Amino acid sequence: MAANFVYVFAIVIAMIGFYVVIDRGNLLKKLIGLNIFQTAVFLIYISMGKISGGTAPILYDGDAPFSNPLPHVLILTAIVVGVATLALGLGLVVRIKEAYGTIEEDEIQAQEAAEEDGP
Amino acid sequence: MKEHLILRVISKELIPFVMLFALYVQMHGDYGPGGGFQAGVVFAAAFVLYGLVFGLKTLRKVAPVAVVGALVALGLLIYAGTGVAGLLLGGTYLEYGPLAHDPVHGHHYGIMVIELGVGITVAAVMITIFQSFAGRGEPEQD
Amino acid sequence: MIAANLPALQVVIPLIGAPLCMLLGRGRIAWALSAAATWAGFAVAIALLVAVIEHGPISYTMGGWAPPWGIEYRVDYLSAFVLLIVSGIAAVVMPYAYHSVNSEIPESRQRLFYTAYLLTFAGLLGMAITGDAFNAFVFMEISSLSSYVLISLGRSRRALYAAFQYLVLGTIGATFFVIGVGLLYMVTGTLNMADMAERLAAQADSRVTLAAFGFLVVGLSLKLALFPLHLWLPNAYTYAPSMISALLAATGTKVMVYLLLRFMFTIYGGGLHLGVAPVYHVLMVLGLLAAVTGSLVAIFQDNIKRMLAYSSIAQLGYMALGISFASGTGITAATVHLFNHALMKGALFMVMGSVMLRCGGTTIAHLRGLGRRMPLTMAAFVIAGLSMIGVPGTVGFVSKWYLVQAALGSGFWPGVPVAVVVLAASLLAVIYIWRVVEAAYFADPDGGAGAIEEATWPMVAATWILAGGCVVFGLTTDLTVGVASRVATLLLTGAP
Amino acid sequence: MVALTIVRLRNIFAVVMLSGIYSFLMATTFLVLDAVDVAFTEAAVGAGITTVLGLAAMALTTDREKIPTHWPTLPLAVVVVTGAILLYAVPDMPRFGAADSPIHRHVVPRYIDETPRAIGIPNIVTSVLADYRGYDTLGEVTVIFTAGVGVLLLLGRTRRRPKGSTK
Repeated sequence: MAANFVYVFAIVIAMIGFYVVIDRGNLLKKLIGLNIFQTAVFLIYISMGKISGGTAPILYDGDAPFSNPLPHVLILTAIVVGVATLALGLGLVVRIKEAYGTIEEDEIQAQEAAEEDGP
Repeated sequence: MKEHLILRVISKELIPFVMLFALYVQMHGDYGPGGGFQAGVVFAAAFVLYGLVFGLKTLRKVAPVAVVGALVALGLLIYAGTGVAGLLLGGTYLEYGPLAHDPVHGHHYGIMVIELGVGITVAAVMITIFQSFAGRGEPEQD
Repeated sequence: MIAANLPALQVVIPLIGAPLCMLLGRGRIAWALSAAATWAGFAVAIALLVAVIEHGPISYTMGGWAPPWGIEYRVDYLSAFVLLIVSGIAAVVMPYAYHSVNSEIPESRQRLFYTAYLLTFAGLLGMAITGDAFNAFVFMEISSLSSYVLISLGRSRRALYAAFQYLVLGTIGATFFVIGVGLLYMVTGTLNMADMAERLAAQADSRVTLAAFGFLVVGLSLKLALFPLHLWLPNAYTYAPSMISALLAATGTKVMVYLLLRFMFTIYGGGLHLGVAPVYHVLMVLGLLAAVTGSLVAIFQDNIKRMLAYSSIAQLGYMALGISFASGTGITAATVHLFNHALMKGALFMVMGSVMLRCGGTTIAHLRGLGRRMPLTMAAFVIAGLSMIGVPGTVGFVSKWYLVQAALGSGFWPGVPVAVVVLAASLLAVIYIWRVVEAAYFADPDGGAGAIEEATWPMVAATWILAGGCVVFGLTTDLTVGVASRVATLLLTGAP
Repeated sequence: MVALTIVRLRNIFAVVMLSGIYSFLMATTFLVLDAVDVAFTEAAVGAGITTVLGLAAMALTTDREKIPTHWPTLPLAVVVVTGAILLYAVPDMPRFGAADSPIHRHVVPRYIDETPRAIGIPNIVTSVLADYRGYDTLGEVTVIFTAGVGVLLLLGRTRRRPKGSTK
């Protein structure tokens, strides 16, 4: 367990982010939580690629082992996906603010419930 | 921020260098860290800085929404088109080998072209996003 | 050359169509371009299915790199079948879309609307065809991101909030999926699904393998709206533009079911040797709960689109139930239901789109007396509705027949009680479908609105293709059940 | 630490800023773990774009968060269970930094051996990204493209240009 403390660390951060997503009512903060959650998952991927004493996977003279490039590639893609999601989410938040006048989950739900009871 | 003379002068000096750095990152992705995506982001940052300092209207003149939108699509087309080129030349989709007589060169060209596609799309999307968000903040004027 | 590259073309055609549509799509061109791309995709899917039936599974290497180094496209019975469902529904939706979209989306946005539509299409196809676990995630996000946008374009402001909820939950699901894939990669060192399956055997007792299984199942269940992780679905389907509701309800969650089948059976080989049998029990219980609560809640809905959305949750419960038996008949039932449910739900949501076009809303009140004013459209609703209930002669009956068979095949306990619950849930379907029929045929119209007429002919025709399909494939089951049972053999034994 | 503070703080401005710092710290961590490309991207995206976007969205909405009125039993339970499953897997994970774990022995060695010969560029990350797994990157660009289309659809202005005018 001790050798794998990096994973434990990443998991704890991931769970903090996850908690923010599912518990917080502020839509903006939810998105930031999502971001934290995802970045921590990226850390898990990157950690598994590390080789002790290794170097970055760019070929130079020298014979130190290379850290594993594949997780790096995957995470580059995942970061991009993450920022795309974030941009869309923020766009939605802005529109929600314009439509409802608030970005608090419970207030939006209250407004929707009121609509349903009304005509 | 239009009245801050110092800011305007400094950013005017700065922006070409930011763009130059972006191009360096774009071209140098084969050798060091970096590549199309990072270059696109840095390149877009130059435009964002310009927009912040000189105002959205000026930015729209330099980078009209329609042109940027077309570039968004163009980048993806370059990438996907490279794949089709490999296909037409007798390889499978996205196979770079057939692109040149020497397969190694083919791979090198292929990577350069698709990185260019990545860079264009990423930069254009980032500018689009900035323009859209900033455009929401100010009252409709035109 | 075209024949050899079919698997690539399947996804690349809509993928290139999207930026082209954005560049060139003015007015009708956007529609025409996406229709052309969709129909081409459908043709490719048919050709692929034929090729698979004749020559067995196809493997295609992207960039010419042999798996597991490069990304492999792998088409076997299951993926060819799902590709056919997705592209078939999309192809039928296109003629329907023209008028429906014109009435619901401002003209200035239609260009981007169709661009996003093509992206969703490409993403769904990409997920179904790829043989690479991480590539599946990338295409999952393409289809999800574009569908969030499409849903948010619904007319009511609630569409925005619905899309946001979907975005948050969908991203959590996708992130769980990424964790699962990452853990699998950690122990196997590969991302290619077939390679993964082979190497996983040596890691069967690792806790990492088990945890990965958990994350994959939960993540995908969230994406496919398995009860109780379905909270995003009703609002998303209710407030999305009509055409998008029809497309997503018929195909979106199906592809997630496909991925679930892929991971549970192709990669984990059923996973029973790993001691994950409890997962199947949980799946069974959740499937039953979904079938019952989904149907129950559906009965009390005033908005018919929302009612259909809850009914979808129930139907997804049936699929989960089929999977949970982990037997040949069970998987046949689940697979065949993928196809059948796509037909009927597509038809039902299309009817609601027509009603939306003519009456401006889809609540029970809007439907009063429509049986006489839109006779063709409502007749399609009745047929698809009967199928939803499971009346013999329709596709719904075929699915339930195999489901009940699978239940009874699993022994008296839990077989018989499960079969009884399935039949009871079908009775609930009778009630909610009947409410609509009653309003449409036996209630007097609310005076005044005399101008309501049949929807435009392409919309009616498209609706009837699917409604007709409910009957045709209900009577001749060679194609659907034939392929589905081969899928079951493939998944359970690994043999093609 | 930073992450924890984000949970506590109610001022969105501070939260956005802190999440920028968090990304920066993450980027540093990636650098330490030899992932130079990823570190560069995370710094540019996480600390740069995300912060700018977050601030822009905040400017358009609000910068205060309401104080929650309920005690978060269910979310907390979900989080604890999820975390527990992950922690349960940790002891069986390959040892951190070990050179002989499966991911280093399978698939990847070929990338490292072959890249200089077959592709002719020194950065293996680029060669895997753009060539071996080039199709993933095509998907990635499509995702970005989707985001662009989506933001235009959501926030773009609907100015009608007269018909026939071209760009």
